Amino acid sequence: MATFNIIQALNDAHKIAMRADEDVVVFGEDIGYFGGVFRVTEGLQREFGKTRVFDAPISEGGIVAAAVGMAAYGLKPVIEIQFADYIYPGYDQIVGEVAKIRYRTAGEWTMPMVIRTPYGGGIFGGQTHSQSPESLFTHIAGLKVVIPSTPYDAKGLLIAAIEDPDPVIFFEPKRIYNGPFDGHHDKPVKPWSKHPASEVPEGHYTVPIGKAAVVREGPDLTILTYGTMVHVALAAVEEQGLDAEVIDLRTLVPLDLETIEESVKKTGRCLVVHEAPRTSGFGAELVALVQERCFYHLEAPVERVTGWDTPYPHAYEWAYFPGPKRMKKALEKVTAD
Amino acid sequence: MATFNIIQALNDAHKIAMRADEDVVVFGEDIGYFGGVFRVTEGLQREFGKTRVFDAPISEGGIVAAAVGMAAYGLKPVIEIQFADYIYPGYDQIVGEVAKIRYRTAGEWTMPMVIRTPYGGGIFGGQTHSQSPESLFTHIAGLKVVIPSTPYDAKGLLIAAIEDPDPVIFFEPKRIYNGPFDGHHDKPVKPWSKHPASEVPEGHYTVPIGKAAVVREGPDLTILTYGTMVHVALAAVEEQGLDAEVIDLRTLVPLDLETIEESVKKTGRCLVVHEAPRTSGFGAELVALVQERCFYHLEAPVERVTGWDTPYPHAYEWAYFPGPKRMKKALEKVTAD
Amino acid sequence: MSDKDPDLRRNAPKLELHVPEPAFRPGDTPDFSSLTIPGAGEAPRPDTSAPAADTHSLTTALVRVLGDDDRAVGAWDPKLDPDTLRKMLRDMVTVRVFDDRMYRAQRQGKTSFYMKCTGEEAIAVAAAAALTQDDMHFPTYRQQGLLIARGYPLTEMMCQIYSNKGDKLRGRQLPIMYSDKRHGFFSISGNLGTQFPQAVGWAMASAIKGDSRIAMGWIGDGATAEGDFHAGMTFAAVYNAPVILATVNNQWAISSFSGIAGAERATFAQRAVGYGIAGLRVDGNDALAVYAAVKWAAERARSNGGPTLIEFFTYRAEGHSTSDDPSGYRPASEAKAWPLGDPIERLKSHLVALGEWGEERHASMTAECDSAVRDAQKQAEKLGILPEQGKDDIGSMFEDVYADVPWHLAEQRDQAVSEGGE
Amino acid sequence: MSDKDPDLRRNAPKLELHVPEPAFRPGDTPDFSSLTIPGAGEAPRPDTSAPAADTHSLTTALVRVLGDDDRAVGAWDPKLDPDTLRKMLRDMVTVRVFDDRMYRAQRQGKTSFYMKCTGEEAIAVAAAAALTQDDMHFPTYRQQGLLIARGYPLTEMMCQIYSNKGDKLRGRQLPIMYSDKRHGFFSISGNLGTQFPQAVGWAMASAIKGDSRIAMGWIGDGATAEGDFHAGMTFAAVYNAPVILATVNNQWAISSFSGIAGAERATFAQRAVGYGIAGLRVDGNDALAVYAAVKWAAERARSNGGPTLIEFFTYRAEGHSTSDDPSGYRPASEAKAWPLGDPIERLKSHLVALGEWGEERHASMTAECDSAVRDAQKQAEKLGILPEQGKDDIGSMFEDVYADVPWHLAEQRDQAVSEGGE
Ligand SMILES: Cc1ncc(C[n+]2csc(CCOP(=O)(O)OP(=O)(O)O)c2C)c(N)n1
Ligand SMILES: Cc1ncc(C[n+]2csc(CCOP(=O)(O)OP(=O)(O)O)c2C)c(N)n1
Ligand SMILES: [Mg+2]
Ligand SMILES: [Mg+2]
Repeated sequence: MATFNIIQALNDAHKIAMRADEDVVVFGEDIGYFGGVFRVTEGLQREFGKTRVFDAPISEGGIVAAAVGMAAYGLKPVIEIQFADYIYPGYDQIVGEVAKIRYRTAGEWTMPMVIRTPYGGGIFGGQTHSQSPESLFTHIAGLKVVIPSTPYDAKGLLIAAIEDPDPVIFFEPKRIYNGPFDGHHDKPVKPWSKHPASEVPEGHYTVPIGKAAVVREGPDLTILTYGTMVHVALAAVEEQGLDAEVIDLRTLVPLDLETIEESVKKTGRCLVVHEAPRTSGFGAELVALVQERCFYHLEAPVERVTGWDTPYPHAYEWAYFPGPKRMKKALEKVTAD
Repeated sequence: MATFNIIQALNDAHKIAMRADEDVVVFGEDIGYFGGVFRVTEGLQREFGKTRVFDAPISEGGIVAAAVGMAAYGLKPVIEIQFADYIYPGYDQIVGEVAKIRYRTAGEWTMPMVIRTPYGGGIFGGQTHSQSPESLFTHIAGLKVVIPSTPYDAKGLLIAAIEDPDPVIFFEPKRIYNGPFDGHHDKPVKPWSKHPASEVPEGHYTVPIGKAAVVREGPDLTILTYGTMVHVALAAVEEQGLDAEVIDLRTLVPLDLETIEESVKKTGRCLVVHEAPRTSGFGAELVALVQERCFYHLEAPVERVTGWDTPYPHAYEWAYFPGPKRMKKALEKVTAD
Repeated sequence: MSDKDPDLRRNAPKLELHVPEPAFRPGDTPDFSSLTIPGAGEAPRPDTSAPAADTHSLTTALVRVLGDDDRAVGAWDPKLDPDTLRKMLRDMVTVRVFDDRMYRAQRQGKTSFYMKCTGEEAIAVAAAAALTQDDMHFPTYRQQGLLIARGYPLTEMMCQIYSNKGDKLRGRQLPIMYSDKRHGFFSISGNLGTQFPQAVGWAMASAIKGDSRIAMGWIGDGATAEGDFHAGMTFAAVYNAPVILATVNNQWAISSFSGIAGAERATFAQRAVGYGIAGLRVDGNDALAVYAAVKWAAERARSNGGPTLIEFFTYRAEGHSTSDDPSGYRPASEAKAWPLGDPIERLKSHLVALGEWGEERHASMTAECDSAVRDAQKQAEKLGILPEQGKDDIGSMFEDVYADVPWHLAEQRDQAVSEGGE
Repeated sequence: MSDKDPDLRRNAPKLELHVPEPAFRPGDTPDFSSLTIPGAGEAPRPDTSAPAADTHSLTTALVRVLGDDDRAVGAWDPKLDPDTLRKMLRDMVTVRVFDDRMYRAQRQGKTSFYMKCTGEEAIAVAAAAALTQDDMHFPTYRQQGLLIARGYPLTEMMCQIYSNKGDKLRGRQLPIMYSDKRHGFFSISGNLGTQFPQAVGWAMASAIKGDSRIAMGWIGDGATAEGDFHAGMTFAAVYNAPVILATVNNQWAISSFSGIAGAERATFAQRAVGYGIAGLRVDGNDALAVYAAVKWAAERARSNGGPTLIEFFTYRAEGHSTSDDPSGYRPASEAKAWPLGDPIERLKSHLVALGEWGEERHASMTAECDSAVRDAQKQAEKLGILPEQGKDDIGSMFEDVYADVPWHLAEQRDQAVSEGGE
């Protein structure tokens, strides 16, 4: 089995999906000849030609709109928004069109497409290269929202997303493209090759959309998280010597509430972790659901560890990023008495 | 004291603010000569002239961007987005610019402006004239989010918003522009004149941003809501014969958590009500906060009554709208045992 | 803002904001005599394979075929046979009759909303005639003529308007937001402009697949100000997409006249110049000119000649929608004063001038259209009107959000069904 | 998609998607001999009060003043005195030296990011010279020349780049995202295009207030594809805003050449035609041409003549940013082959040709600029480099989100401060 980082895994997923289905087309800013600023689409134009893999004008609205037209024709567009921070010019087309066309046409037209976009901080990108806007999409009925945290999942989820009949917003945690990240920014970066989930099978496989992964089992508390923060949470738990259950949601919509409920009912304690700002972040929804469903099992309030309610400040990257110290305090709080 | 409906109250607020401050300018689609599709800006162009009150091209992005430039110059733009459903083409400018400019310039440039927009359903407007997108703004640090529910508050909050040094997204519950609405769509519409809060003082006054109103006191449970749903909740409580505390949030960001906490600690039960879809709606944040702060006082899970996680369906308006029946069930649930 | 340069400033006049204002407001007597209307037949017709630049003089001209003497003249005369002309006339009359009936239905409380296209009937009807059935339209809400001309059943349109049991959109859309794949009519969006770049995407897909079908995207004069207009133009130009991009300039966008979208300084057709694509400005009240222009652009697109922007110059003769009363912002008599006449009258007179039509035939055809519309309405109303809807099949509300109903929507469905719909 | 029309289809060729491709890719030998470069002095200069249409032939021309013989020629010669020319030259050299030092600082790990404007120095520097100090710029990230020409302290720029204690933006912005109100330089956004319509809004405000200050909005060739470009053009045209709208066409947008933004079919200046505003296409490597064009547009705007779109035709001689390696998508030798030369060399040669400059003076001036930059860097680094930042004054992170710190941010601040910043 090959050892892939997330970029390679995503690249491989594209190739497999494109070989299997001639209707898959890929476009976005700088994704053609150059292979994308993060190299995810490297080599695709060479293999599949310019009519299936091509550069797009710097118009996220136009990119999404063109994808809508193509999906209406019968193609399956897989488009890249260069950074999640730049998705907003396409927001009207995503919210009003991509998400609603199946519904408003009672299924006459469908919008199978994948909107891939790197998100999250930890790369000193400042406020327009670090955002985590997932909750702005989880609120929109008609969209599926997927976030992988390992090479294995990245490939399997991207193939699943391309094959999915519904539009999928596919957020890629760019901080861990090249290696997992435990939140200790001052320690050397680990490569993926040391991580078991970098073993990526050749060929076609899928990781089902809508299924969470229990990445660590334990009775002490349940941690709900996704993307980069899965690795930070796992490290924090180890450092704290806690026997926690860590759930990598992988899909935010539709959410695998069953797995969550089961775990929280077992542990009685829950911590929600994400990088996005706290207020109206996806964590709020998770907290609301957990307390609605597991109220009588909860031994302490569900806590949230999140980014602050400020823009992402360039120099204060590590004071913003919900790292080990913040994790530690929250873990103490949730597990207290 | 004059008896105003919400439209008249908002119109009056514009006039008072514009008379007091020459730097206030008003523009938007159809708001000039015609006075706006909901008549909120009626007569303003006549009184203040075309250079302070004018029609804009149908470009919500351009409208917001122009307001940014004007605010940078030193003006105070009050702009209208014709329906909240049409705010998305301006979303990039709002999220990336309006919300962040004070922060990214460390206060060198500020963005005092009001973005007014009618929201909500109950008028058979279908999916693009009925949306309640408030949580897409409460997630964005740097924005204040205000929603009045009466003529008195509408005037006082709009004046406060115009005078505020920060950008305010001002959502207007269009279903109750002309009269309060108890959710019984099959009963005749009541005019505002029967409602005490239609008594609107002449001249200048403000309702503070960031302060909720306890519109009904009671020990049985706390209802957190805003906009149109304040009236539906009040009616439901009466119909149910419950002695509930109903809090009209009025401002979602910054939230008056103090008032909420005090009430929930007293009642031990809480119901959150809004028209927006449930998943990642602002209700999620309210539930999360309440359980974080009042966990040990809660006798039952905090419940949510919300719109469904679907687009707003034209013919199924009243099956979508969280009306009396849904309120009743939820009230029963929250107050059970 | 310190050191202003006094030298420069001394002679600088005060800057002034220009706010465009229409020529006439309520109370004024509209007079369009200063509007230059080029004569029929004057505009040259470049070859469909001509460089885009060769069309650019046409972006400030006006392609017109039907002259004041009701004859078809000039290079753009499509030389249609009388049957085709009569079919177009009948379709246009049907559209007008349909609009009248449905407007009235809304006023009678049978539905929530309606939008007429009075005065603009030639545009959609002739465009439909000039394309083939399987070319794809991405319309706005004022191209009901496309559906009617393509033979979409009137009853189906009405069922959509009533959101009733016969509504294939299952009551989900605002009236007139039709969708029909079989008739090449993409789902209308309430968000202005979105369909314009979508049409380009569809055309790109057709080109990617080596198909021969082309797309036509529609937009109003007011909505050209949206970013989507620019996205459509840019993508069409960059990829040489086989698409016809139509701007229907009916002079008004609700209460705002076309000057608020930029028409004081340039025609909408002129936008083509800046993108280096073909552009035509066409008398939208002249069915033959519309037909000829669309046919030209279609031939061009179909032979990989790329996109054409067409401005249809016309006038919105009635209110914006049933929610609008135009007497609040323009003279009531403006529609009558509009110099390009009524498209139905013009085509009718042309057929009469050809000796292929007469008052009597016209009256009986109109009566036929009227009874077809009435019949359709009866059929549709049997399936229900809006006020009766939204009570049954509550569960359907949760379908088609996704291909399958996920657990959270299934839960919400159960709750909604148990509530019985309020 | 049923009934395809067989008649029409029979002869229809397969549709094809055109995907623009630059002339040269890595491995190719760039050769721009087929690029027509009009001679200096050829372009006519309309009066600043001329109708917009009179400028439209200039949207496909190229305003050039400095000829191959290093003389200033033609109607656009701004006839600047040697001191002004020398000031511009010095500013341009400072920009280049500054870019080199800061690029190196990034490579040395002193900061996270940097962007050069090599080859484009004339544009910002001459534009600054042509406007007055209190006119307002809404720049992109490649107009550092504006700040330098306007005398903004180099140390302040560097402190921003290091996000250090001297950074007036308090470490909040990516390096080079400067902001300075006193120097009429609006906060740079990471979101492309946003500043373009903002400039129009500022100009509208100036007009609303009867001020005499004008605005200049900047955008790159690639970013013209954004909806914001169209919004800026539309609002400028509709309200006749006193604004100069500049498109810096440096041929590249990261790895995408200008054809992906539409340049195969039209110039960026030609966009002006479609909006009916003045348009000029200018040799961006010719400081005198840039100066003259901006001066022209400024005079026009200041006398209520409205907006001008200017395309500065230039070449991005280095990588997009420190995150980019252009050898992956274009020949390394392309910059050298670019026919419009180096703007610094050209202005220098002109001054030499005038007898107002010489190699020695140039060398010593360059040395002065170099040591000024070095001094500034020393000063700035005393206040810290990026890797040392973000540890003190954690609480500051919660300020300026709003005018006052609301309770939830105060709570978060307390928590962050107690965590000590990780
Ligand atoms: C994004 C968006 N903004 C605003 C509206 C509200 N609106 C509906 S129709 C209309 C006027 C459109 O005018 P035009 O494009 O000229 O088309 P016409 O109605 O004349 O056919 C407006 C402003 C909308 N539907 N969508
Ligand atoms: C909205 C948005 N989309 C994408 C990007 C990523 N991006 C940054 S610079 C750039 C290229 C811009 O090219 P151009 O406008 O030609 O300016 P230049 O860099 O050549 O000066 C891109 C795609 C962005 N910053 N913002
Ligand atoms: Mg119109
Ligand atoms: Mg560029």
